[in-house]
Amino acid sequence: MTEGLQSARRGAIDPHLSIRHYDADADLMLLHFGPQHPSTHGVFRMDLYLDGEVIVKATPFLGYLHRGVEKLCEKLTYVQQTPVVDKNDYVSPMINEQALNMAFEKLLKLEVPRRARWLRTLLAELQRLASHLLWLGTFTLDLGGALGGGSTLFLHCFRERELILDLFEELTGSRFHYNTHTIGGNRHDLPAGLAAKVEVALAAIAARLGEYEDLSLGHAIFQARTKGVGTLDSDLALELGITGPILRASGVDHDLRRDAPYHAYDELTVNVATEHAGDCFARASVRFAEMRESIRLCRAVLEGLPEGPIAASKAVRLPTAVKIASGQVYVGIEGPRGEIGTFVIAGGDTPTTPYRLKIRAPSMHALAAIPYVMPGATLSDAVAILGSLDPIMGEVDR
Amino acid sequence: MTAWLSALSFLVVSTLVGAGMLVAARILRVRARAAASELKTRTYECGEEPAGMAWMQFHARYYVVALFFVVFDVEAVFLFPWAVVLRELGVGAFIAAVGFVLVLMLGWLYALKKEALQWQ
Amino acid sequence: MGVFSYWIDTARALRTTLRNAFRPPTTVEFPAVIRPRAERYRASFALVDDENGECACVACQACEKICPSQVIKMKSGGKRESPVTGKKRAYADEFVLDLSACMQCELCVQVCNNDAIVMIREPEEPAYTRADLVFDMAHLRDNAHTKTATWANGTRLQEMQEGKKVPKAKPEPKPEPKPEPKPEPKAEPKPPTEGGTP
Amino acid sequence: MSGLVHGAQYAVMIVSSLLAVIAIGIWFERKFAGRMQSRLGPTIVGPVGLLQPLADVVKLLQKEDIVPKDADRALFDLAPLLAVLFSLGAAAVVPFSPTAVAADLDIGVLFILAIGALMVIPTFAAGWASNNKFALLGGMRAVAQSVSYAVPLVLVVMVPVILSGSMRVSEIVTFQSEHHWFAVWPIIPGLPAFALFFIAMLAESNRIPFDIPEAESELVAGITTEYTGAKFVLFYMAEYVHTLVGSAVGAALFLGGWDGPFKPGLHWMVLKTLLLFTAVYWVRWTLLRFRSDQLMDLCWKRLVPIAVGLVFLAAAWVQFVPGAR
Amino acid sequence: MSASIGFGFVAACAVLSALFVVRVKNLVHAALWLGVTLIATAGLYAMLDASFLAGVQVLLYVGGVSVLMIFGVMITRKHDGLVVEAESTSGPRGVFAAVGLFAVLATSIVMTPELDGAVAVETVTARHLGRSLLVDHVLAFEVVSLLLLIAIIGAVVLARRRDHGVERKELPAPRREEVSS
Repeated sequence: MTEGLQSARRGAIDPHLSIRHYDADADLMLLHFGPQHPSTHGVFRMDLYLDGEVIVKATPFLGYLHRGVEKLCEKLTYVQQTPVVDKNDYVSPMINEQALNMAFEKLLKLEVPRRARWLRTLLAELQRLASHLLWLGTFTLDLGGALGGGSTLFLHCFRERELILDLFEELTGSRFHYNTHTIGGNRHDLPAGLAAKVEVALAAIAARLGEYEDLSLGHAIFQARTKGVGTLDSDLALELGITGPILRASGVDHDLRRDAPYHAYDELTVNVATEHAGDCFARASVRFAEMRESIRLCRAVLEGLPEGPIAASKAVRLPTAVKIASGQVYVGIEGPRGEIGTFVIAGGDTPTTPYRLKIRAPSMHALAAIPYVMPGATLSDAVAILGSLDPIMGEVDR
Repeated sequence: MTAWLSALSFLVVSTLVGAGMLVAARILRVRARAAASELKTRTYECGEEPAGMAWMQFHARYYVVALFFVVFDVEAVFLFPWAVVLRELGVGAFIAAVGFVLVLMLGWLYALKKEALQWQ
Repeated sequence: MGVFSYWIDTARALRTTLRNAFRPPTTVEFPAVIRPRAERYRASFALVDDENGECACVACQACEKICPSQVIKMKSGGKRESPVTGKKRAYADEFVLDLSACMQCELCVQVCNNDAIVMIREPEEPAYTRADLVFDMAHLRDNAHTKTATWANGTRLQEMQEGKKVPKAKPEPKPEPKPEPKPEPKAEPKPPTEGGTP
Repeated sequence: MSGLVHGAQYAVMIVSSLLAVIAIGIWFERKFAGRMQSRLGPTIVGPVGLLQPLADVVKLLQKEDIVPKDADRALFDLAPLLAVLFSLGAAAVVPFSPTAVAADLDIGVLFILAIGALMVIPTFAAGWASNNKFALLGGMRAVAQSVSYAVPLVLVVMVPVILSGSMRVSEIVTFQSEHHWFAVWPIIPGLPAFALFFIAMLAESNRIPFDIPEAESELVAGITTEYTGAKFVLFYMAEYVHTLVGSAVGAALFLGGWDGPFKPGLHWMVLKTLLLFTAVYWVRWTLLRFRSDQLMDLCWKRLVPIAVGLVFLAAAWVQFVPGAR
Repeated sequence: MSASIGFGFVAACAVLSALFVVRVKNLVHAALWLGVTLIATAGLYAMLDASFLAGVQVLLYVGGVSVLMIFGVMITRKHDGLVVEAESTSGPRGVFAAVGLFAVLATSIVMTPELDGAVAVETVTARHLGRSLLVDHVLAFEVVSLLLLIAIIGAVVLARRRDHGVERKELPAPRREEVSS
């Protein structure tokens, strides 16, 4: 057994030290895991130092999907940015739009009409459901393989996610680039009969969640693969700025929907699911509980959806329609992966473009856990851990 | 002997299937016009420059597993003649084999207790 | 116990997959069958004619300016007499839309005061080269005749946000033509800046 | 000499029908998996996609042959050929009907096990010769796995040998048709032994939940990472052949082979083999995969002692149950 | 006639591959050539109608021992960046030993009186083996189990020494300036 492995076992590997500190003779095998690898969830690379199959040190490398979205937003006017940020977290575009527009609204001190806020709540919860469905699918794909049970659950999840995308298509006309939020409200109102269709889709998904449990969470192999794997304690999670289901799985009861309510969450009760183990299984079960909670919240929103206007101001007719002279603001909301935030400094070259726009991506912080949780795990575990962190490289690299 | 010859010809036919496939591919397959570039024949390592050769040292537990396999296979090989004559020989043979395997399972228990069967 | 839980869980999982095997598949065999698209579904573009059979676009450049990816380029032909009605109106001489860079955000449709540019529901416009995805005016006008337009046009989108009219659920085959010629957009009063501190 | 001719005749018949069954089997698997996943499976090539496997093979045969420059060329080329040989080889001693057996060896069971044990050679050779880290990891995992699961496999295969008192596969089948199928009676060593055989067979043919060597979410494509074209086809084929032959062996040793109600014969053997084959794929498209250490634990800590126990139960049955002789 | 051609072929395979085992520089290749030698030997057994022995030979030696060899090669030393190579340093001595062994064996075969002329070969099946093992040589049968037990214990000790017997260097205290690459 090499020194490095012993240190990894003891949890004594310091990710800030060079591998040479532990492995002076370069006995370990360096394996480039990614960027072109089936289970790195996009283009992401980890340099794994392996002793046999056990990881001694893992170094994440980012930036393969960098597209300069923040810089682009500084060049575009406020009203043009919404469709651009859709592509950040490409699994939950709705939440991106909301986080962005809420920041501008806060700068403008704009009151969003009640119906719009409820509508946004509905969209956010549906999006969270869709996002968690995709996570479950890809996570089991990592555990079970594209030519096996993993892909079965993967396609089942996509089948149900499709129902939600169909709803979004009916509402906004698009399955991905929604561009349905605007500064001060929404651009699209519910078409007639959509509320009933939402009910139908929710019922279908709720009925299938039990099946997913049979194939994943409730199955002994899934439990064997995830329990005690990639344990992240709450102190480290907080120190790394990890939020969302991963933090809640480590035992920190924190959810912006309840703790700093926005949208219609102040009028609804949000039950926050937490686990204490902090391992992959805990993260999975937190997300499962969140799916159930999202279904409940969607139903509650549909029940209490108020009538009224859906936007606070006139529809945009010019790119320069919104002007913000100065000011800076940070708005964070609870996305499917944690706190997704927008920090804006207004008052650039022109009053219609921001001086600086920074997006806080929860996945980025989740990836920061990799050097800490990987050592001591096997190559197979690495895949499970990465899947349970649920990184979306689009928002990590932006 | 005859049966062995049949088995031999079966194996030869099996090989011919594979070889035929390779020959068919030689006829059918596309050939690159230019010589294969360095990039094309580079070992795959997720699109990165491969870090060193793959032929590296493995953990000793692989060896231990193979050792256990050999021991248990030898046991099985001794049991096969016993298995075929069990009907004829009666209780004595049964007890002899039970003793034989129990001694071996003692070794198994020892290995279990000393965690030698632990893969990691 | 451990071993038995594997058997029980596996049996349950096998039952689940078998049950799914007897459900109707959700696949739609795409080129042969095209699943119905929502009436707001937005894919490609069309330039709509007005009631006189002329292109409704007056080259006001509102869409060109709002487009975040700057895929629309147009050239104004200036004001001239309409050969049909004899009244003076503005025309667009050239209108080029690069679909390969478009992200279907619908902002151009929303800002069009003449309801000239609309989106259509058929995305089936594949091309072999990127240049083939750059649509000229003729192609866009042709789309208006041969393909189904979405529910949305500028007026409707604006009205929906401003709450003037409850949006109709029923789609109409063609966008409503605008009877009176639109004034030059430059002349239009600037929309109020929404709450911004100038 | 007559043995050679006889063997060659039957080999051609058996091998060609096995390959035909595999072509249909791949189609069936893809359809079945498709339906389990709410998909349609192949539909385009041929009626209801029946020609899809053929189209795939022809497509793959046309692919350019790329050999990595750091590879061990000779072994790299040899490995797929050996894989096909050793996966097909075990079929030589399997009786598909009372007469359709290529080589009725008196040590048939041992022959099957020996050929199965040889399968580690091409697996390792492919992994090592590619000089690819993923391939080597996959190859080493595969060898360790198949060597481990060979132990319970050898032991459970002994159960029908003890019960029937012969190592000749056709005699085992005959014994079953005269008494009961071993998976049915004696139910206590019989059925668990069959279950264990099924598990070990899944592991030996690297099927989920034991598909460690080509765990594509971890090892990209495992030992086949660097293989293209025809050589990949051979590995792909070997995998299916291995499963099919394993199913046939299971049907012969535990399910009574060609025996069946109404009219015993080839059709029963084919039916049982295909049922087992289907079961493998049903499991494959349902379960997730184990981790390599869990696999080893399962084998050495659970399956081996259970298998030893089953051997003694079978021996005790033969010894002490009146009428078993 | 044909039998002797077959014998010649298989024997040549065995001898040639054995030569390769010794002469090939790549250790993995040597291990695989050893597999060929063992298979050829199994072929010889099969030709002698010793079916059981042939099967055991393949199962145990090719499936087990050559895997053991391969694993032995894979774990023995680090060879990052170079092909495993081994050069025999005792060629002449090896030749001498081989010739000597051959001489002894050949002499004893030639001297054996029963081998004069054809001997009726009785086919030995597993059944015969079983009877002789469990009736005539029960004690040996049991002793074999003790031998295997010792082998298991040896393997366990090997596995454990590898993990715990190695002397550990104390790690120096981490220094912050060694920032990761």
